[in-house]
Amino acid sequence: MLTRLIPHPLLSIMLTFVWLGLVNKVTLGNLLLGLVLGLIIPMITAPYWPDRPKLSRPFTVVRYVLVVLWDIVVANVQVALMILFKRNDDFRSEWITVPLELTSPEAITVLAGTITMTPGTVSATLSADGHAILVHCLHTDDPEGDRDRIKARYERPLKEIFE
Amino acid sequence: MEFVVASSVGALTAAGIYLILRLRAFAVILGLALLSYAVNVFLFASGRLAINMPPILSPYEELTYSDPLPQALVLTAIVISFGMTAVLVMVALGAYLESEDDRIDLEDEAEEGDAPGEVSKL
Amino acid sequence: MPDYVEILVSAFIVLGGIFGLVGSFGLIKLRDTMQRLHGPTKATTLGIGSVLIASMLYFYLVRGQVSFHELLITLFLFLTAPITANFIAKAYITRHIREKDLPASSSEYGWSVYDDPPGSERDES
Amino acid sequence: MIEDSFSLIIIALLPFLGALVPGVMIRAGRNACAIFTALPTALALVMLLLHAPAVMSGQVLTAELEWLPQLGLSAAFFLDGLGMLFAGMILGVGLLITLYARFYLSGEDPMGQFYTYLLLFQGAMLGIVLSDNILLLLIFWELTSLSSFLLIGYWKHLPEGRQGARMALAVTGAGGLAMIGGMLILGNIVGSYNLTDILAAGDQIRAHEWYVPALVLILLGAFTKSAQFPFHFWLPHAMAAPTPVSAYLHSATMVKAGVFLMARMWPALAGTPEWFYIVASVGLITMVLGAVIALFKDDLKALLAFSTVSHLGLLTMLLGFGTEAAAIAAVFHIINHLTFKAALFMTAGIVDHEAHTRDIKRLGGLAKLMPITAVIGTITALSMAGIAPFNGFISKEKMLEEAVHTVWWENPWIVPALATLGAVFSVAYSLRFIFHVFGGKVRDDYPAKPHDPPFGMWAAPALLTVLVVVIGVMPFLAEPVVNMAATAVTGQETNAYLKLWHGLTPALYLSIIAVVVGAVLLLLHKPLDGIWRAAPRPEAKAIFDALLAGAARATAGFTELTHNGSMSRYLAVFVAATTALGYIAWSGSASAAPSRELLPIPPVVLVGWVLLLVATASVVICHRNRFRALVVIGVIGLIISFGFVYLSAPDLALTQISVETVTIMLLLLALHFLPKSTPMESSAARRLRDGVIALAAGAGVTALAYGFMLRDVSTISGYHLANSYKGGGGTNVVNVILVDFRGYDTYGEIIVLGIAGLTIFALMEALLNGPAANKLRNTDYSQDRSRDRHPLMMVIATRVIMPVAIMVGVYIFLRGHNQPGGGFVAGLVVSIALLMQYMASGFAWTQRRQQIEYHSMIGWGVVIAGLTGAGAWLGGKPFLTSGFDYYHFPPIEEFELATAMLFDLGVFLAVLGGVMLMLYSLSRIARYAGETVNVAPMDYDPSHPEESQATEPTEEKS
Amino acid sequence: MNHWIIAPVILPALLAPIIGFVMRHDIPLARIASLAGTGALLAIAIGLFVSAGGDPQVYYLGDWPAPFGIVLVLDKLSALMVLLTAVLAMIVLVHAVATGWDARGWHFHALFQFQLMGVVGAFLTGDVFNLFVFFEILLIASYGLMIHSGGRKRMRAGLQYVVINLAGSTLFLFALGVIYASTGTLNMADIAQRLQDVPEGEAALVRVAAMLLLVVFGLKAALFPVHFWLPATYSSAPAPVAALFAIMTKVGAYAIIRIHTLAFGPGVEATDGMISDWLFPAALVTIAVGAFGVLGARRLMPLIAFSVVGSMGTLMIAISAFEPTAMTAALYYLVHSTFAAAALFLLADLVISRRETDVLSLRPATVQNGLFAALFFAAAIGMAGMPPLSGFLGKLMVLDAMRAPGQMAWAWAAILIGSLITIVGFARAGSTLFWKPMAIKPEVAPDRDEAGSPGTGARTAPAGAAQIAPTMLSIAMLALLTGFAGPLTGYLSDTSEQVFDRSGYVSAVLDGGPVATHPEAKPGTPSDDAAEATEGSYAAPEDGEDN
Amino acid sequence: MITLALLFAFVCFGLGLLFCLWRITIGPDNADRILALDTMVINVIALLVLYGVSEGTAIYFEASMLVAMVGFVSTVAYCRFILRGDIIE
Ligand code: NA
Ligand code: NA
Repeated sequence: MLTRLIPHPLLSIMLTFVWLGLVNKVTLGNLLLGLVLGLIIPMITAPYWPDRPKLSRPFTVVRYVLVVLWDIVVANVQVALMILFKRNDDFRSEWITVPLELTSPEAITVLAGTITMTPGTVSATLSADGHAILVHCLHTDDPEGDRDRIKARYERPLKEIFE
Repeated sequence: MEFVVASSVGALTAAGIYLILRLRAFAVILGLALLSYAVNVFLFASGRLAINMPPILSPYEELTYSDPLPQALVLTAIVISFGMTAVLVMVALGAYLESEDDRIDLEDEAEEGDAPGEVSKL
Repeated sequence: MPDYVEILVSAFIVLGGIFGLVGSFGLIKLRDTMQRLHGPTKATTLGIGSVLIASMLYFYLVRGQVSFHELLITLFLFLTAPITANFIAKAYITRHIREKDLPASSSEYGWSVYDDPPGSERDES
Repeated sequence: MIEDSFSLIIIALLPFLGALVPGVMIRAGRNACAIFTALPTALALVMLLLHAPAVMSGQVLTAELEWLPQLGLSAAFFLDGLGMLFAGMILGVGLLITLYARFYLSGEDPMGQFYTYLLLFQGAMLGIVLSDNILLLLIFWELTSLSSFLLIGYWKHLPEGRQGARMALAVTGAGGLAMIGGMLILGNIVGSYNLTDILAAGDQIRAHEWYVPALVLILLGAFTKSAQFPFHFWLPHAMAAPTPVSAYLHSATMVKAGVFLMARMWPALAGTPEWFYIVASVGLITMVLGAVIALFKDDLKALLAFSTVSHLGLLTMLLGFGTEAAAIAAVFHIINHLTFKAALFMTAGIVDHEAHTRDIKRLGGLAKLMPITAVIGTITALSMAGIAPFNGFISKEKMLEEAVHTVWWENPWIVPALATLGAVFSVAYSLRFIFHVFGGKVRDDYPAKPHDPPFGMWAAPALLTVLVVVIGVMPFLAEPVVNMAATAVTGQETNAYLKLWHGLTPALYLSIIAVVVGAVLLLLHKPLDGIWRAAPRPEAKAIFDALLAGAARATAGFTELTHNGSMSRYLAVFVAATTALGYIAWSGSASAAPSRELLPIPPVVLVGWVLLLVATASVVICHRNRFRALVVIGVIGLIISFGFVYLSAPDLALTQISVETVTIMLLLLALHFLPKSTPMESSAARRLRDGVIALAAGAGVTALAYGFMLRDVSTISGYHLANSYKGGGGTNVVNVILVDFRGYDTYGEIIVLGIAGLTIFALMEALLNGPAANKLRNTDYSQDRSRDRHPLMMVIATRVIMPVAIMVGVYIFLRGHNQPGGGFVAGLVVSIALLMQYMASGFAWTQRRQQIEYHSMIGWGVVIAGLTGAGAWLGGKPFLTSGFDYYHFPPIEEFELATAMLFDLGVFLAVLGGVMLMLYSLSRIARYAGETVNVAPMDYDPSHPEESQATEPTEEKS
Repeated sequence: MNHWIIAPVILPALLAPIIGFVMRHDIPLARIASLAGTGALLAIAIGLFVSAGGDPQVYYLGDWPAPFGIVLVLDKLSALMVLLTAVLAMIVLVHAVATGWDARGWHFHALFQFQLMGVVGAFLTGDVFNLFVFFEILLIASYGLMIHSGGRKRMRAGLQYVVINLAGSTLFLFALGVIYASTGTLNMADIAQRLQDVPEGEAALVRVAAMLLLVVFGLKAALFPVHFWLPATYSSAPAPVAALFAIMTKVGAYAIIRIHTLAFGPGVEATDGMISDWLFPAALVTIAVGAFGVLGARRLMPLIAFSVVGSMGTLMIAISAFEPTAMTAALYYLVHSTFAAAALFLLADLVISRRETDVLSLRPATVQNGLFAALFFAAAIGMAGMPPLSGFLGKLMVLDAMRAPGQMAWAWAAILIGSLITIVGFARAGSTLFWKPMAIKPEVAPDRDEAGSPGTGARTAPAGAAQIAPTMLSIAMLALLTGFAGPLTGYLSDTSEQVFDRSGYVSAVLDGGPVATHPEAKPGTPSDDAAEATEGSYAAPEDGEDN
Repeated sequence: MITLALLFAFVCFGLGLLFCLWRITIGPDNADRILALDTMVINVIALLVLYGVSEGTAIYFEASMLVAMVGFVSTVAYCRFILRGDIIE
């Protein structure tokens, strides 16, 4: 019953914040309206999000987010420097395959996203059965190292969070 | 600034016209798209240009605002030309699917025996 | 307004400008498409990120109005950037890279670009 | 003196009313039909004759009905001597023809039609001779052309009938149109279209500078109608008509219309050298030419036809002389010609009817077989030859007498000589008619065994023959009638003095010469005939046909050349013309001095400018690669939106960017089925031409835009800014204008979207039920594609992004009244959100989870907007009058509700429904292209490996 | 304020969506609704026509004072046009239903109603931009009707129709931009008033606007050299739709009459004489093009289409004089040519559907050959301008009115010769269609009675009363126009008087209506300096509300 | 100082746009063009935000928000066209 009214609580909360962000002003009226919309809209879009991913370990989530943000900053600086000062011939771009233990689509997506946003890597595509990610490295000296780093630094916490 | 806008309108117009003079429907569609950009900016410019005075009345201070009327007109025009473009695209697609190419020209009438009346019936 | 505010805001603005420029520069400097894909998806993200931070700081510190809707744009870009990159990469792969030039997928199914998902009849088309 | 008599109108109307009779009566049998057809004619004749005494005593009866006073056109009729004469002839002969036709027409022929046409024609003729308003006269004039077209073409299965009818229509119709011009000029000169006024203003007309054009135009009408040279050629071909028609139209009435007109206009136009030289000369030529040709015609009707031409020429010539005596002679000969020629036509008809041939060469010796017919034919033919003691003789004497006294271009003998020549030949062909048809010994090779027809058939000609004799022997009996008419023609009292024996006048000598030489000619007919046949002569019909066919071919060529279906050319003409006209208008007057200081150009703007120009250029350059062009279009859209933001039009930016996205998606969807590239087809010269046109237009637009941006103008929008909040309850003036000040525009705008949705839907249905469906099925659209249709990542991202996007849409909608945004943008944003979902999880899967139906969504939108507007009526306010108010329930801060928002909701729904219906339609086409349908949201969900991800074949395809 | 003025727009606007979205699966219901709606429209139109006797009546939408809101103006001219539309619509609709055309594709009735809404709205509006909007409505509806029931040829012709009209709409917007840029207003009356004393400096812009608008409206009115689209379009459209389109060309003519008399009309020195100088020769050529097309046509539908072009030429000649008498003639001819074209297209539909082709070649006689021949004869007479039908009177009036020395000869020659060529063309077509066939089957050559014997190789069932009635009705309209030419012309000359009475129109629009609630901008008196105009004083609300 | 910084940033992103344009015109691959367009979108967003800062108004926020959304959708659409031909299947 409640799941039919509030199919995705997290989404509802997020939407409420989105609303506050949109009106860019926190008032009681806005909060209420945001909550109402935050409840109604997921109800309307529920058919398009049939199953309901469960998130656990909120602290892991926070840690993960912080890690990723930090990596993003670093990544940007590194890549920026590469772009500016590295001669094109010196780039050693590589394709690497990252086999996955994750099965939850949400988790896989987040991982792929993280990979794309972080150092010199872009997740190009998944395998047809979603058991591996094809990653392109802008410049790497040891592909295996990168693969292990990805699995260790990102996939493991995600596995904890989503499964 | 004025010249930038005017010349942009001119460029879009010229390009649009060149494209609608092509022989294929798709080029014509592109041309009409450019033309509608052009005319929208033209119509907008008829209210003269103003920087950072959007016609959103400010509760707090006395301001000068840009002319809102042409903006409203352009909005209407954009919407209408969107509907028109949609129909145009479908008609072009239909014409293509009913015949062998997407030429815009008609073949000679005289040869054609098929007359209104013997068309697909419901 | 106090200097540190000016400095702070200006710094973020300049930072954003630099990263944005670099990202776009990568677009013309780098040699092949996959490499170029790296520039925008990162540098620009940070570029826009710091611009948005600058904006928030500016409105709060200079204008004295709390403004956090810039966060929405950030959120939105972070959500979409990977998807965009992913699509562009696939668009490139399908047209220009043969399956054998890529590492194996290490599972029974090949990369989704070339291989049908499990369940669907494989000998389609 | 003038007297008002309403009965004229009845007389003029009777035939038209009568025209309804045959259609009804035909079912009551042929006799009944004939009788009841005769009735109105007879009635009209009686009513006419009742006026005879008054008219003879010099009265003029008039009757008038208002019709089109603004134009000076009224149903005005008047009856004077001339009108009396002709009306009498028309009705009298009409009666006889009705009788004659009853027996002439075969059982095969639709008699009802015939009589209807006949009466229509009769009415038209009667109208001509009774009209007192030249515009009215014109109407009847053209009506005679039309009704004769029907009568000549009566035997529709005969090609010569159709051609003859068309030729007659073309020639006489053309003359009629010329005459319209002439008559309008007359009316112009006199200041009235009333005939009486015009006839009274003769001097004024003749003195006027427009006299000659008017004269020529009117004479064109008369000559064509009366088959005067060089327009004589149509008459013989009109002989394809049934003989009663020939007898009626081509001897008694229609061909006389021209003569009548000349007589009618005599007081107004005659008496000038122009009149004399044109009319007399044409008449003379026609007379001779007709007579000569008549001699060599073997077809009885052809012979009579050319004789008619010749006699019409004679009449024309007489009227051309312009003297009173000539006028009298003309009037008298009109009567005589009517009597003998009508009788002769009927005779010819009888012969044809009995012997089943009209070919003189196959006839002869009929005198013994059909004595009555022979007598009639002989007497009337002698009269035609102008031999005493028959009426033709007297009028011909008068003609020759006038000819003798006529000097043509200081040359006293040419007119008499030619007139005599004409007389000679008319004697010859008349005698030929007598001897080669009735004379000689009986033959045994007639197509049918001839004998005299039933009384009903020879009664009419017999009656006319009696007249021929009586008038011949006792011409003075005709004097009153002749005077009556001649007075009307000349406009002053005439007294004709008609008698058989004038003593030994030059005319008599000429007559004798004519008879003798004529007889000789007949004896020499065989050799002459040989010469004639050998001699080359222009075949008028061939020339006319060639002309017409040529004209048709030429016009067809011209039309197909200029309207060859080349859109690009049409557009080139359109653009070029517009540019040129615009330039002309612009350069026609000075432009203003700048009154506005220009805005600066910061670097970013410069960049944007470069971007726009380059992008625009590259669209043109790479437009053949259609997809690439679309990408670049995206760039342009982006820049323009940015420009709108920069130039303080945030609402425009929002709309522009979202519309442009949806448009591009539409184009991509369509491009999937279209060729992916445009071939290079037009020549370099062609591209150069287009380039020049395009650049010219572009330059023009630039100049125009720059021109007005340099100046300020006081606009009405000050009011909108001032009243947007007070009166419209919104601070976003653009939005208030859209939903309030100019809500009516917006109402129309969403209706456009609604119609677009409908049209596209209807179009798609038509396509998928037509050949297009097969083409779709038989084309393979799946070449070297990526194998993942619904990638996991996209699906997951969408699950989060779409609700956010919808939230944004709601936000933009709610604040639209006060901040940038509004129903339209909101609608687009939400539809873009839905599109995201469609792209992620595919059409079928999404559609299946789609609760709302797009059709009704559009409907609701339009209806809600409409009803919101109509709601104002309840308050007695006009459509779309808005109301708004502010509400405050603590602790929630004050908020506003406005009817305009309800209206905006209508906009929102219409937009959403419209956009989605369009995409829905396009996607349905893909179903027909044989796309399979997915039953799962994503290609493969690793967390539910057991779920079958199989796709099923599309339902539509089966 | 007379709320009925907007009724003819709102009625179809509310009816169409219901038909299109609610009744779309139920043809009979849709038919009833559509017929009822059109009937109601006709009634309203008659009512408005009657009530339009006096000065122009103005409807201030949204209760905003002119020139700031949009106004509808009901004067004699607009009332006449609305009535004309309604009558034509009724005739065409009955035909479409009786012949089953409406069931050969989707949404016929909804589109039909929308089309009516667009046309009527265009006639009633007093605002140039709103005129554009309603042009678009009637156009996009006409796209749908044009390609109704699809088919290869129709689809391709439809594509051309859409493209050329999109180009036209773009030009319309350019023109409107120039108008706003030079006058700062959109209300027709206000434009007219402001143009009364155009500073010499702005004349150039004003002239350009006038000229561009002329081209725009000329495009709709099939005026040379922008007429090329018409023949293909009309001859490929479903015949009843082509019949309805008879009013579309008139929309263009109406717009020229309205705008170029009110705003750029006589007495405005900025555009003085310019329009006439270009309209007149264009009209002459248009007549020639039409006449040649008629004579050279190989198929029936193009023949009729070209005759329409020719008639527009005649109409435009009369308009180009821009003086009351000629305008009266023009209006009369406008009404006439609408019904003449309708009659021909409707008849063509009956004939073609039985001949199975409109190629003007020899075919066996169809059922009811005699009847069709008679109707064709009548309609052709009407269109070609032969007596006794109204076409002749119309042409006489036009000729009679064209008395300007420079123009008389040209106008008369063009109209008279054009008529001749047209007549000959129709005669050829008619005898090919209806007479020649009698030769093929001699045994049944003369049709004894109009009912047509089955021996004449009837392909399809004879047309029933309901199918023939509309054609006959349109011809009957011609007869009525002839018979009541006097009274009608009386009304029309009042109409053209009113058309040229600029001050009457202006004061009716600008002086009446709700009072402007704002002091510094009174209705009709534009704020005199730009700075003030683009500045709005504004009282701050208690609290800025964000949602 | 902020003004200077803004000017600098404007120039940077402006140049960025030009680089993108360059990439779009020369390609070589359509993927490059789409990438460039996407980058352009982001540059424009940055410019819009900076413009808002320089004018001290939040009124252009919706525009940048919408550009972000719409840019994403159209990029995906372009890519899907290359990948699958039919962008909605
Ligand atoms: Na990115
Ligand atoms: Na875009």
